Amino acid sequence: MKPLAPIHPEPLPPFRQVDLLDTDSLLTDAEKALRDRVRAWVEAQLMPNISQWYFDGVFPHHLVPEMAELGLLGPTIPTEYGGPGRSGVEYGLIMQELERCDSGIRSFASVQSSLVMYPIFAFGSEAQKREWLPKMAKGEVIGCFGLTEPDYGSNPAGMIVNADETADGWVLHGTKKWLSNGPSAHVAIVWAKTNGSDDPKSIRGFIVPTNLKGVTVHHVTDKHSLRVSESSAMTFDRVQLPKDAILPGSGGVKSPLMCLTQARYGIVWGALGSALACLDEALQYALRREMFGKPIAGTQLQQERLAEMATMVTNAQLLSIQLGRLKDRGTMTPGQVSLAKRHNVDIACEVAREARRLLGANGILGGWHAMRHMANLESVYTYEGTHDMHTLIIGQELTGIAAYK
Amino acid sequence: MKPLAPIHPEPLPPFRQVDLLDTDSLLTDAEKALRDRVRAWVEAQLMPNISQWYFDGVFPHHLVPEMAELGLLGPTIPTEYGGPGRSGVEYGLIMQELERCDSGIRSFASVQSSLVMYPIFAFGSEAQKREWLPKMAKGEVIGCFGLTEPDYGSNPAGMIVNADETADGWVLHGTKKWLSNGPSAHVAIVWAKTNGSDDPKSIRGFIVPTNLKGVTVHHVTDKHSLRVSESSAMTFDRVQLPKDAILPGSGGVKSPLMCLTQARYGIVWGALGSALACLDEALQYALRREMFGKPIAGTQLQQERLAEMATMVTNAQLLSIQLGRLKDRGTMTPGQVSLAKRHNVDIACEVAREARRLLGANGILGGWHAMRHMANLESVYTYEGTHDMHTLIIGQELTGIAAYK
Amino acid sequence: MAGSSEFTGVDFYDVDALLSEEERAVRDTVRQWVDDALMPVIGDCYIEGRFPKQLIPGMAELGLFGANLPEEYGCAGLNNVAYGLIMQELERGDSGIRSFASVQGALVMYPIYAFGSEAQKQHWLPKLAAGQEIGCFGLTEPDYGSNPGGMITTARETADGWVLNGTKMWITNGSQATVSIIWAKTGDIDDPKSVRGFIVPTNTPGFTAKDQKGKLSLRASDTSELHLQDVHVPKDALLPNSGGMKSPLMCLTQARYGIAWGGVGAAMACYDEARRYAGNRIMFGKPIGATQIQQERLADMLTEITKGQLLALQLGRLKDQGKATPARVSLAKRNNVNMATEIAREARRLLGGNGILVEYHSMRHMANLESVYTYEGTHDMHSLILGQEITGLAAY
Amino acid sequence: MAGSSEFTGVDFYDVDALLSEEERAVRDTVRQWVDDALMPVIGDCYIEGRFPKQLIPGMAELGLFGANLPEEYGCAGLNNVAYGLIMQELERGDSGIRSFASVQGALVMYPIYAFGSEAQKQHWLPKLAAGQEIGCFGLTEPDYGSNPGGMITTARETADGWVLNGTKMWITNGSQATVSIIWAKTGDIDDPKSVRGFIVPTNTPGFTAKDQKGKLSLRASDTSELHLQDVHVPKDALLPNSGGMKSPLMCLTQARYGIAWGGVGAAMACYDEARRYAGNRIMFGKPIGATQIQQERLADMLTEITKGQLLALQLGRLKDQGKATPARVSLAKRNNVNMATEIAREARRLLGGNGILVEYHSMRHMANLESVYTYEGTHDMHSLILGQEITGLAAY
Repeated sequence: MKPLAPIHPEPLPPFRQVDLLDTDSLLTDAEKALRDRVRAWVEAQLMPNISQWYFDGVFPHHLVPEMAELGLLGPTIPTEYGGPGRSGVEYGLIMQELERCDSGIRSFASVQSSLVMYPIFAFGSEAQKREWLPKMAKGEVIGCFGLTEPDYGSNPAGMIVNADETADGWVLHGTKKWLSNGPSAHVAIVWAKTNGSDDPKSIRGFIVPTNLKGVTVHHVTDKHSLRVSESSAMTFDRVQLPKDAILPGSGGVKSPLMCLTQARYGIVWGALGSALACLDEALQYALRREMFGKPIAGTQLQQERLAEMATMVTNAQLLSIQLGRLKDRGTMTPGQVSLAKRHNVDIACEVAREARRLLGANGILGGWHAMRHMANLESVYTYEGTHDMHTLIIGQELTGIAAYK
Repeated sequence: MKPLAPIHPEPLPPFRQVDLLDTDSLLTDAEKALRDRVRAWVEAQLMPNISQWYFDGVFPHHLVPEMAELGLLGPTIPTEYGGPGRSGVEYGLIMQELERCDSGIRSFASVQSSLVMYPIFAFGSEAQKREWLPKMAKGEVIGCFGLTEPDYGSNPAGMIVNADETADGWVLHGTKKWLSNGPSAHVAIVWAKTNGSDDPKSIRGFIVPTNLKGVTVHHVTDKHSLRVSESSAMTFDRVQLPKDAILPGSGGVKSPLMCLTQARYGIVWGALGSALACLDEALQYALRREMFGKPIAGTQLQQERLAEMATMVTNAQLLSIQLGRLKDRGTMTPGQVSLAKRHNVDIACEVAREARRLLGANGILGGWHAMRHMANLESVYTYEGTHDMHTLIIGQELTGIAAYK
Repeated sequence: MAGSSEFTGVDFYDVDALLSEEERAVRDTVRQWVDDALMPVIGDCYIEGRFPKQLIPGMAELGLFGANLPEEYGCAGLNNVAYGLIMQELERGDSGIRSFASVQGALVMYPIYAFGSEAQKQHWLPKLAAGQEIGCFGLTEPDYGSNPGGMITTARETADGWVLNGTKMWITNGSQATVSIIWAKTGDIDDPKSVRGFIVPTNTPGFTAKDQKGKLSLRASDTSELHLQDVHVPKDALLPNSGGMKSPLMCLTQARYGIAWGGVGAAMACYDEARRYAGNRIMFGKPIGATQIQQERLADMLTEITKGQLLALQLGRLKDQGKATPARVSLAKRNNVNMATEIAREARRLLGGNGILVEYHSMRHMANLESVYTYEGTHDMHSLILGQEITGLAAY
Repeated sequence: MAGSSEFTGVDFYDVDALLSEEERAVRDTVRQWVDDALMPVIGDCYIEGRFPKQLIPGMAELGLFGANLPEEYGCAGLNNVAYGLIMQELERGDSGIRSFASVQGALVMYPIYAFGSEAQKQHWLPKLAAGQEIGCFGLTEPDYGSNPGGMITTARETADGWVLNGTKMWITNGSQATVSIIWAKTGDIDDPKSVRGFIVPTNTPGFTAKDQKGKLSLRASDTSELHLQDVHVPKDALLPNSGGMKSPLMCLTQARYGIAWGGVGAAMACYDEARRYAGNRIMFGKPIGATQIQQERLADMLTEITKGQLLALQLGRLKDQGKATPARVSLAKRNNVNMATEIAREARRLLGGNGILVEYHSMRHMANLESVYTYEGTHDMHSLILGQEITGLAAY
């Protein structure tokens, strides 16, 4: 991809969070302090270069140590396993700030935290936890998550990847798709049906080092979206695994679904972050851009846009905090996560598109952020449960009837 | 209007509030108890007859004493003036339950509480408060609010009704429009410019008994909406008022606007109430209505409807509670009320229409409630600041520029 | 007051030039009649919940009933575009009036014309065209709305004719009709192929109709429930050429075609009212028509109406060529009615507080159109009919 | 893979029957060329951010440049409907390619044809039609987007010609153009009436063009910034019949007309891709096309495309009759581009995770159309142009 020539849009003031209903008053000082710390790092280290990285399609691996130092990897993992032991709300605020920059950056942290460290923490043996979690929290070991298969997206229970038990371990065979972080991952958490069964109950999780013989990673680069995040497919050609590669506590499709619930929770906050970024950019631009001799911020049509955006963002702020409180109280249900993921990503797509449009022709240039968010969010709209799947999960929650089968 | 013949739709179970994000956990036990008390009364006394009243275009005056006894009139007025001294959130929950039945019932309580008792409490002399508030809390005196004029709807500062000071009092002259409760009101709070001035700063409030010579009430009955609420216009033909008719603390257009902020706050909760009613009716109907041999609740299109409705309702629940907490903390701003009024009424209109549509042909029959709410909410969409005006108020809040002038 | 001035139509894309002189003449005649005869009374009729019976002779005189059926049977023998324009203009006045004409023409006269014997046509069509007989259409049943094939009304053959039993619901004109077209199963209750149509005079013993009261929509139109208890009819009550569900569905296609035009008419009425109001209503010292938000509203309305107009016209031309397939009719009914519900609501909102008063028309249209959105195939059913057409897969 | 199979068009309402044989033939020829020449390379061009220059001769050979201008000047002399169909088919491939043709034909050849001297026409039009010369259109300036009348580029008359100074932005084809049409004020800087057009070869001293890099949209099209510093041109560089802002606005009306058709083409490409994918993609044991939610998506797409098609066609017929007023063009540009942005997004979503891959086309269209939504008059500006037409009041 052509490198991005330096673009100098009228410089906008640093990010200011629109908070019309004073949702900050619902956060503790500690939570706000953590958020502001992450925000400052994002402003200093990510924002100046994110557009270039996006055009070049590269992930800033050199910043992983700093992310680890800030405690952005596995934030909710207890300190005894090298994690920072953060609350659900704090984890959410981290995701918000990362995605305020770019969904691909947030995806990296989501995968490492919710889809790799979480399953090891939740389903792993004590030995597995002690071996892997500290290194992962430090960012020394990067992981990826292998669940989706070419023909089984919204329906993971249909998976065909299989692992057969042998005298001295397991043999893993099959193909997984859409593994974020795959190209640079040292280890993959792979979900497979076991011993030739076709029963979803036979699904187990395995820790698979990517340097094993038979593991091939296919880097997917020609993307219109999430260009900062590394996507891949992985084939496992009769890969030999030791006995202790299996996550002993995992069992059935509900195990990977539990991981997805964690990841979706992070997306709820991340999508809010990108919406906040787009609203702020649009507002600051509207105040400075003059047409017909006055700032476009003074026209009814642009105020209608901004009012609609601000209202949607306010809804997302209140939803995220309430969901976080329920999570920390231990009562959060998957249906509640579905409602918030569906809503927040949906409104983020709207806010990004309207912001892009308010920015006019400048809105298509990489020096501005709204259109990058707009493109990224299309992936977020689809992954971790498509918008339509969440519609039907909420429908099932309300009616007790599954309409997706 | 033709009386409504008894309609017996498949009886639905009593109202159940959809609360997917456990917003009840944000309410105190006392708040929930009050809400449930009002809810029970509404179920017992209002729901069985509301459709008939709507078709006949009558307000159930005989229930006013019970409303007073329950503390539904002037809920936030301190006990020393005969009010129940409720909090803002409690006041909101009362409005939610009343409008869950009908916007016209809620309008009656809103006018009495926010537009009549509030200005007397906020701008009245000690004598005025002691004279009027207790009787109004008991429902012995019903009031109405005269601000809007035929040519000054969204722009009350332009009003032309005028009051001239004389040796022994005031002479009030002009025409007011859209006075809810007017036909049965004993007293009207009338806003007028004073002493021939055209300056909005000269606007003062007056307590005007409706039996005074020169006061004429025009009952407006041919309405497609709010048929349970009594609308009227009032003309004041050189009405003689005593010196103490003026509200001494009132001054400028900001005084009536303060009243509107109170009323809009109640609408925020009321609109949520009608949305809750429509969602519950649609959900219960969908579970019982069979087509092609299965309940329509099992089809994707209806689940999409229900999921969208439930999400919008959840947003409205969280907005209302947060706004109420800000009000009770004393930090609530008019812009915050505008955002919530605009959002909640807008989504209530959507929820009502989608519920009406899910109900199919039955949805147009008076025995069901969604379409009555749909028609009522069109008035709510427009009054107390139209949707478009609130759009521009939020726009001004965001940009600092007034685009409505 | 905005609503009062005369309606001059909406035509931003010179659609008039695509109409023949005769088509325009028919349209203008009906438009004038609506202004003169219907508009002065519709508000009261709506509030009082009664159909303006006194207008039936006038409508008959103009040839509005079954206007696209041949002159040899006493009908106007117009093409389908002219017929559509009649529906557009009637619904510009009120959906209930258009419904009356739709039922008489598309659901009563059409099936007699399409499935009846020559004797039946000679006997009934001229009287129905002249408004001497009023008809209704008995297909829908309480538990079989979107799925009429499931009907449980039966017709059993006897020595001297047929005996009908069952209940029909949502029957427009039901209580004032002198004759009804009843659809019933003549064979096994699970066999939709055994559905046949019958011409049943409403004064036949065992036939009762009662109005459905308490409607919040279509209040100027009668909606009834029909009960048939051992209703005996002679052999020649049967529509000989009717057979299977496709026969009543062919009638619905006729009616839906008219609705596609009617939606345009209702939308035009609301847009016209909103446009006039926006020009006259002064706020903050200038007409609200001078504000960006109201102009955006009006621009959207005009755009949607223009598209709906072109859609209806092309469908009409296709119909005259025998190419108006049911799926094509579904597309236009679904789009134009949905479009009209949006425009009616936005017009109501532009009218502000005055918009809830009966002297204005948009909110009446808004309420009426909710019925139109649901009847003759709900919006969702048409989504799935189109979906099936596109994908070849049934999802209902 | 869905994206790969051949495009067969979308025509649910038999619009083909409304086209002449010649119009259909032109459409089919361009459609074939797009499949053969453009589709195989567009994905890479888009990702690499380059315009497929190698296709220019082929386009010229087909007569796609200024196709609605007379044959005497080496053009195809087609009517405006055929011209619109060309734009539809080109944008079915990519908005950037259609933009290239729009600029060459509507913004460079048209003004020379409309405002140029006979000598200018004889000299330039054949070369431009043949693609030997590539043109660009210099109107927009950094601070004057929706308000071009505010331009500050000047043209001062001298003894032997004119001296131009100024900066132009968002210039499609700018960097590869051999000639440019520059609009500048010849009189007072506050006087839009003094705006005139000039033919300026891009190799004239003082003329520089630089590409705007880092676009997230229209990546297969060049967008440039033009700088004119004391650019001397001879007296005959002036377009003698140009005068005032209405001249460049007349050019924009030509371009917007083509865009109204282009939007339909982009929407058709996305719908076609989504429909094929829905039929092939199996989830929960059946094609996703069998689910209600996806059928609703497809039904909405087909409905909107059908209306956009009829809108563009009627506008084209009006244009051939000289009745395509700027406001009528605004309605179609605004509607059809907005419609296309919706359909591209919904198609992208129906494609699921695969929808973000370059091998599929919907997301490329989705990104491209955001530029089209904004250029040639933003969606909001067209709202206010229509609003003014309706109310007679200007709100911008």
